[in-house]
Amino acid sequence: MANATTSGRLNRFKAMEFVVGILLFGTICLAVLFAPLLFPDGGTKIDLAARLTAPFQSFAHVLGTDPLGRDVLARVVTGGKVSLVVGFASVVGSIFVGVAMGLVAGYYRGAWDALLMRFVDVQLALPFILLAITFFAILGGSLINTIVLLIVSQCVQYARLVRGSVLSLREREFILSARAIGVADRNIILRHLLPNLLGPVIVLATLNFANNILLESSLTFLGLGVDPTIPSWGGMLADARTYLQTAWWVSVFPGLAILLTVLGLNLLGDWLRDSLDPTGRTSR
Amino acid sequence: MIGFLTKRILQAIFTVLVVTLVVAFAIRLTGDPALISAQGGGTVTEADLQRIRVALGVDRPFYVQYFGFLKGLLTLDFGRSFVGGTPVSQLIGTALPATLTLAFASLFVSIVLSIPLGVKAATTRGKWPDQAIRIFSLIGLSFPNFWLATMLVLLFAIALQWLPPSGYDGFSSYIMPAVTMGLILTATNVRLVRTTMLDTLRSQYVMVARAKGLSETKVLYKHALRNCAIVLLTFLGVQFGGLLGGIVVVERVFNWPGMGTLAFDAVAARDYPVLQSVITVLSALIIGVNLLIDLAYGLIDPRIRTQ
Amino acid sequence: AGKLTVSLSQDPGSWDPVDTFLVAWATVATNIFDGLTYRGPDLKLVPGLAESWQVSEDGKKITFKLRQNVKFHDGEPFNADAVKFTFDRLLGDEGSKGPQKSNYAAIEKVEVVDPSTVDFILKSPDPVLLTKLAGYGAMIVPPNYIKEKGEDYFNTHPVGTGAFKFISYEPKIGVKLEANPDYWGGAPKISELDYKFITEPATAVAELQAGRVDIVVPPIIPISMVPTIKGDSRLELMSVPGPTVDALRFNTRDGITADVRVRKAIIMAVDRKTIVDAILAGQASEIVSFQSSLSLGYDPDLKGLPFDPEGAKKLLAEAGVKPGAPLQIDIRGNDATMNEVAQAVSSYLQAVGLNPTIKPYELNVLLNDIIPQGKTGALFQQKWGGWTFDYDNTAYSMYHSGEKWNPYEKDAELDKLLESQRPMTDAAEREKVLKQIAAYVNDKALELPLYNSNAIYGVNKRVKNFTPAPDNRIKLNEVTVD
Amino acid sequence: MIDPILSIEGLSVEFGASRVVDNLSYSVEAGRTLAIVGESGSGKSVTALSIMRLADMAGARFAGGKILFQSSNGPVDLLALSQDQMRSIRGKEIAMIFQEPMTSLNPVFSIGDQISEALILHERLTGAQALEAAAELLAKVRLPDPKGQLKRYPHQLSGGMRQRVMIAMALACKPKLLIADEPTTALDVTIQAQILAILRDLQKEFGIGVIFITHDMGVVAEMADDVVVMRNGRKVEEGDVRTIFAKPVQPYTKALLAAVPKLGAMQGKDLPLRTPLTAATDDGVTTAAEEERIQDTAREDAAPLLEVRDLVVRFDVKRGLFGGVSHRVHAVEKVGFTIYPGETLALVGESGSGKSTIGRTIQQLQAATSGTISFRGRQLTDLNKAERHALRQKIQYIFQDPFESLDPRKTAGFSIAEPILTHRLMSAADAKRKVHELLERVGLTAAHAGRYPHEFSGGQRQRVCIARALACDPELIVADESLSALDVSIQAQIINLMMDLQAERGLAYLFISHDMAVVEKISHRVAVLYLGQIVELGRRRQVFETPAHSYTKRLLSAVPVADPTVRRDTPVPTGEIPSPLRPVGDEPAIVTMSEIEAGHFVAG
Ligand SMILES: Nc1ncnc2c1ncn2[C@@H]1O[C@H](COP(=O)(O)OP(=O)(O)OP(=O)(O)O)[C@@H](O)[C@H]1O
Ligand SMILES: Nc1ncnc2c1ncn2[C@@H]1O[C@H](COP(=O)(O)OP(=O)(O)OP(=O)(O)O)[C@@H](O)[C@H]1O
Ligand SMILES: [Mg+2]
Ligand SMILES: [Mg+2]
Repeated sequence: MANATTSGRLNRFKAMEFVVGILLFGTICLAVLFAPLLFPDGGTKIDLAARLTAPFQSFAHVLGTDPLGRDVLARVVTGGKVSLVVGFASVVGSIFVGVAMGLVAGYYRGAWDALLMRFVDVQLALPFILLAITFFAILGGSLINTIVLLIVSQCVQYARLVRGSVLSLREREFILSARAIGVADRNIILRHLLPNLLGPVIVLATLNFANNILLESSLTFLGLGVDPTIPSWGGMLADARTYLQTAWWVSVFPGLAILLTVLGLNLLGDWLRDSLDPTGRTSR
Repeated sequence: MIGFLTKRILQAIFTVLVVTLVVAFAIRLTGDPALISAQGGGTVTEADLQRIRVALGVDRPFYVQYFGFLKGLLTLDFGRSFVGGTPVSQLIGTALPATLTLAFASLFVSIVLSIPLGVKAATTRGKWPDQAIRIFSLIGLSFPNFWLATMLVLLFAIALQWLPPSGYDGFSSYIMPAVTMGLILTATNVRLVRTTMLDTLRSQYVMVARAKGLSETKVLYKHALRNCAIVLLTFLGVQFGGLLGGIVVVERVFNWPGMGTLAFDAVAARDYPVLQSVITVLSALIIGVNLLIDLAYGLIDPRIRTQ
Repeated sequence: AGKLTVSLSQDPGSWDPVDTFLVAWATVATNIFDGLTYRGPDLKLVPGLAESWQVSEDGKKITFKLRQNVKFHDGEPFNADAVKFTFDRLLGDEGSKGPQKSNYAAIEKVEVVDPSTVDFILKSPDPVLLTKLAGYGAMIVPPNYIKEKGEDYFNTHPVGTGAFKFISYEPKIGVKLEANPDYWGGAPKISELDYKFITEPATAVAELQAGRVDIVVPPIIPISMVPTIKGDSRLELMSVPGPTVDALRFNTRDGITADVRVRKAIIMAVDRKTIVDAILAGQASEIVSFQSSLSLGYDPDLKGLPFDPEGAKKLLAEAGVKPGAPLQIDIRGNDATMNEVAQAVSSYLQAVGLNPTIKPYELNVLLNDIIPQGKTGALFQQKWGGWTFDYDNTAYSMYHSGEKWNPYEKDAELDKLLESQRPMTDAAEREKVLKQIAAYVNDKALELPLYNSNAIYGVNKRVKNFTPAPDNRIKLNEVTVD
Repeated sequence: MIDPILSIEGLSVEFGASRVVDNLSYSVEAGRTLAIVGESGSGKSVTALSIMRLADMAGARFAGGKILFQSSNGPVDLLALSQDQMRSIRGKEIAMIFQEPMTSLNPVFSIGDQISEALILHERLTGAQALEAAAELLAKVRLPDPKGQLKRYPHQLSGGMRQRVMIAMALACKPKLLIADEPTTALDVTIQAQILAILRDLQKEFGIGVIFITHDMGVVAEMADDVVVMRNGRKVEEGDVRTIFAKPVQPYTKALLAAVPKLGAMQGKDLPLRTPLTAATDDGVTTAAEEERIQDTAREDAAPLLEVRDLVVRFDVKRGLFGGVSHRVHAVEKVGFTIYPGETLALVGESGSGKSTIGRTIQQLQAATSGTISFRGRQLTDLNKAERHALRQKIQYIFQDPFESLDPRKTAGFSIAEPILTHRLMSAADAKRKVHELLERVGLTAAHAGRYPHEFSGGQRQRVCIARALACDPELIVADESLSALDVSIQAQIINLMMDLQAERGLAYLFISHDMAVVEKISHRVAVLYLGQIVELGRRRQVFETPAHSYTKRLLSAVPVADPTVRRDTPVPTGEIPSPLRPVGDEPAIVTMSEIEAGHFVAG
């Protein structure tokens, strides 16, 4: 296409974005996938004699050890599994539920809107901890329940956000013209509304992805989460709370792991969004 | 319009009622406050427990307790805390201003930072300011708030001794909590502003605004931003709820006597009156703010107004 | 002169002695109120508002001679009527609303003999009563003040006979006191005493480091922050063995831990010394029975099971436990130290071929549902801190059938032992029985005793003359600040 | 000769790899009007945006050339200025009227805000003064109720009203150079004449130089002093207006002029006439070897296809956010007409008289306040869901603003294929082929299918919309001003396409247009709308040759003639402009129609 190569610099940047994104995210996923091979003990081996070894001191513990003398590197790599699963499942789940709710409410207005939005209001107003404590008191704590809880409490954010955008989009003439053609509501929603409001949804998803990895741990901290011997990035960060002054590495490395994952994901997300968005191709 | 407003306010009240009902019900599923009250005593008999239950009023059937609570609400009597018997209104009286001022200060910090940064990122898309801003925002997302808070405390309160490490007295005590919360909000808002701005900047009316000779600031902040406002406001509404309800960690770290802590402690202690009242007040606020935002949609976008 | 600021981990909510059981309350209240008896940091019982007392032969009557010329902060005199009023209130309707009444259930009534003499008539002898009169619900309160101002006002504006007078209380923020120059024990050396409620450990330490708090009262300083305080030249870490003990108790009813051999194997598998040295940084001491070394009933000669993984494996094999047998450890979700300890325990158990998992619970769910209902895993965390320092207080709750904290064990012999010591008035005699109980429990391996934590105080070096108390009840009238 | 106020020298502009303006030079003198005409997509708008230095902000690159401008601080090369320096020139010294009025107004600000902004900025007026000045400007461009309009928002105005707002905005600071990009496409000829008169007046008064981009040769003849003809990004021919019209040299210019529809060309004919296309080739002008064909397709004997009866559409106007309804726009009042299969009914009338509203109501995009619409004898309100859906295939609506009616995130190909796929008319592969075929029929290429809306020129977008409407074999097309952005040769091509389809399939059109010559050429019958009511309705010949209503007469006499030698001097009009906005309760009088001759009705 004639205009696809508008700005060489922008395109080079985008290519780089993609490469760096794939590299970061791919490496992390691979590492997490092969963690059992790399670290057969899963970072659970306790060595109280070697507790709080600083990083880059010994070959055995390149990233140092935690307060129980476990290898931080092994825990970071192994811990990725729980974190990535929680992050992905909860975000994908809430996007599906929330975006659907928002689209229906915003597009059809009326009773659906009133009903769904009241549900959203209720959900937004309920404090997360109460929800969490009740939820776990009744159903017990497990990874699946954590994910379900996160979905239940977060889908409403997407719903509200999407509804807001739909309200103004649905008055636009290109939506009217799709209606005039007789495009079924479902297709108007999926083909015309959805692509035009995906931007903010992606932003919210990024936020929640990182947030949920961290939340998983604060649930553990409330005593609602999962077995503390199973490592997770959020859990490591939470456990490191009181060691911030004395042993920075215990919190910084899991934090970096989250950062790099989120960074990789974002680069990929932005790249995807840009490639889907026609405006990016010619505007600055 | 008046009719619409009444309808929405009635809906809002109804929603608050549903929230209180859910809360009242949920909290009762998680344990008996009498057991907690009696914990410290020596040998506790069932009679002792019953005595405490009667004193707390939780021996009565659920609906009696709930309606009692509602009746209290009507007269603005929130009852007394199960822990120590302080009137709940007094607790809320100190916690609400603390939370609200902090929430607004944080929102303020976040708005003041995120809008210019987000706009800058959108207009320099792909160049270094954009990159820098995006990476900054991702760092903000990747480390938990207690981490940021603790770092601030270590730097400004302990190493430099410029600011008090915690507490709720005076302007200086606002700085660190508001910055912590504000920076974390900023991290997301920057990205949001950037994305919505990118969509808007393509519009012809932005070009027309430029053709009038308006300064870039006016073009971006008046013409373009207003068209992003619906999304931004919606997001703010969602965040406001999170701010009020999810502020606990930051409140804890800075020892801020706010609603989050109050709610958290009340859940931990199964302090029904405090929890129910706090949630009622918070949900009324959150729902109120979101209602205002819904109304603001019409103010911002006249196309929605005609509906 | 000077102002002292103390950080407290909790807001007690009410200042009324009958309403509370919180240690944080006692930390403050010991400076506002006095009891008839007083127990200082050395845990010796000395006269308080009573100059002396006499216990009758059958232990059912105690006669107190009261101190003269003592006034409450509001000016009304302290006398026998005030004592009677205090206990009538505690045992009457007002007391029924709170948790304290059950601690004083042994008292039948209080009789005024003359303005400076009262008799306590007991339903049954209570060997710990004199200690209990030194704290909590037994604090003497001003009758006229309460009658005039009402109960609610008293809740938030306490008046006592203590070394400091109450000035103001802001819920969730703090409470301010000032010196009582007329204090019967001599005017305090400092003029102002502020307490701040700080829940977050790191925050309390930060405030201490920033010099805005002078004393951080336990139990808030986490072991992990001990080096931070030790590393700060302006600060001093003071720690004394406290009343708090931690154990992992067994589900003796179901599963593999129903077998005493398995329980012993588990105890032998865990290297508690290393745990105490490494994870608790020496801020705790190993225990053999579920009590601290300060407690009445503590037996220094009692020998626990040794750390012996090989022996443990053998015992397990003997009991027919297959390698990889699952085992659940229930802990309090908000206990960071136990979180680490449990993981260490789990790793030791893994080493002898078990397959443990850890399950954290929200505090109240664990305390009021999981444990009392007997829904725990094979092991569950029990933390106990009897301020009376009397093994009876612990042992009876833990081991007597039908007690809340004992969902599993039904042992008639143990019940009998526990019941037998209660009416004893002879302390030495009673101590013997208590030691017997400890040995019995040890023998049956009813729990995996872990450690007795120290009460850790963080103190600014400008504070002088401060003695850390094991029970947090620090009376600050002798303290000075630079 | 005086120095030109603006002169472009060898300008080349590129979007990515494609050069859309190539080595272009022209100049404008103060007090004179330069008309730019040419093929749709030939780079006229891009050149205009380059002068404003907005093209580079939209992703264009200047590959060479200079744009010299006599600014108040002396001559400057606009291409060499920074955006900051440009800012004091834009709006103040050079103003521009943008092509698509719909998307050029910011939807969230009121009209008053948007006009007064430039005044506050450049003329340093206070807010109140600026609003007052804005109201005067609106009155000048002949908007009814100018004070009231200040508080209204773009979506509440009709296409022509928006265009006038844009004109008012551009004139606000009395610039030295005015670039008008198709400024009158949405205006009916009477208002167009008035606006042109105003522009001429201003020009005389302040010595403004004007660049006038248009497809309407009549307007060129009336307004221009000089003409530049463009094609494919290049200048084809340049010269004094009379010379160009009298002695065009280049074949393209000749073809262009030959294709201009002339009012009165159909005199004496009862039915529309399809004429062969005239096109430019390398060695002159050729006319396609096609026969002329009389378009006798209207089947008035059959049952009517569409019947509109007593249609009323009103919009409530609220005062303030919480206020009640104080006024109503009586957009359509008791309108009735029928369309037969194979017939073209033209709907003409003043801007803002309710034409688009009628179209939208027929397409069920707007609820009628009262009245009935029946399609093939069935009332729309009686239809069930499936039937309504089917109807959306049979009736197609082409929106007045092509930009806003295309999804910015979908390619042209997707938009055109969508109706086909929606109604499952053919397989996806066939649809793709059909899309390419349609694109070619409307004068674009198959390659355009992959482009996004913002990558097209105004006329190209309009053709995408036409292709979309044709895609699903409708029975009735409501074409709202849909040939307005096309150059006359493409326009002729599309008119023929429409007529061919009518002949082949018996398609009916409701043709909403301001271009009376085109209307004359293609319509069977004509309805004249004024203030929401039909004032004259009859066969084309009756209405054009024996107009009975005074408004119709005015309309016809206001049509500009494509001959620079006969210039009329329309006086700048004054006085009240009637408005459809009325206080609640103040209902307009309903006109009664009488039949003055068989099939010719006039309000009396
Ligand atoms: N943002 C853009 N990206 C890519 N191509 C563009 C862009 N804007 C315009 N073009 C292309 O540049 C060419 C010239 O466009 P321009 O808008 O100047 O045409 P025009 O002469 O004004 O036509 P019309 O009369 O139809 O408005 C067209 O082929 C168009 O497709
Ligand atoms: N949503 C709306 N709210 C209020 N008034 C409206 C709305 N839409 C249209 N109008 C008014 O209705 C009247 C008729 O508008 P319409 O768009 O039908 O005019 P038109 O005949 O198509 O004019 P043009 O030729 O300028 O496009 C105008 O006065 C317009 O201001
Ligand atoms: Mg153009
Ligand atoms: Mg129109």
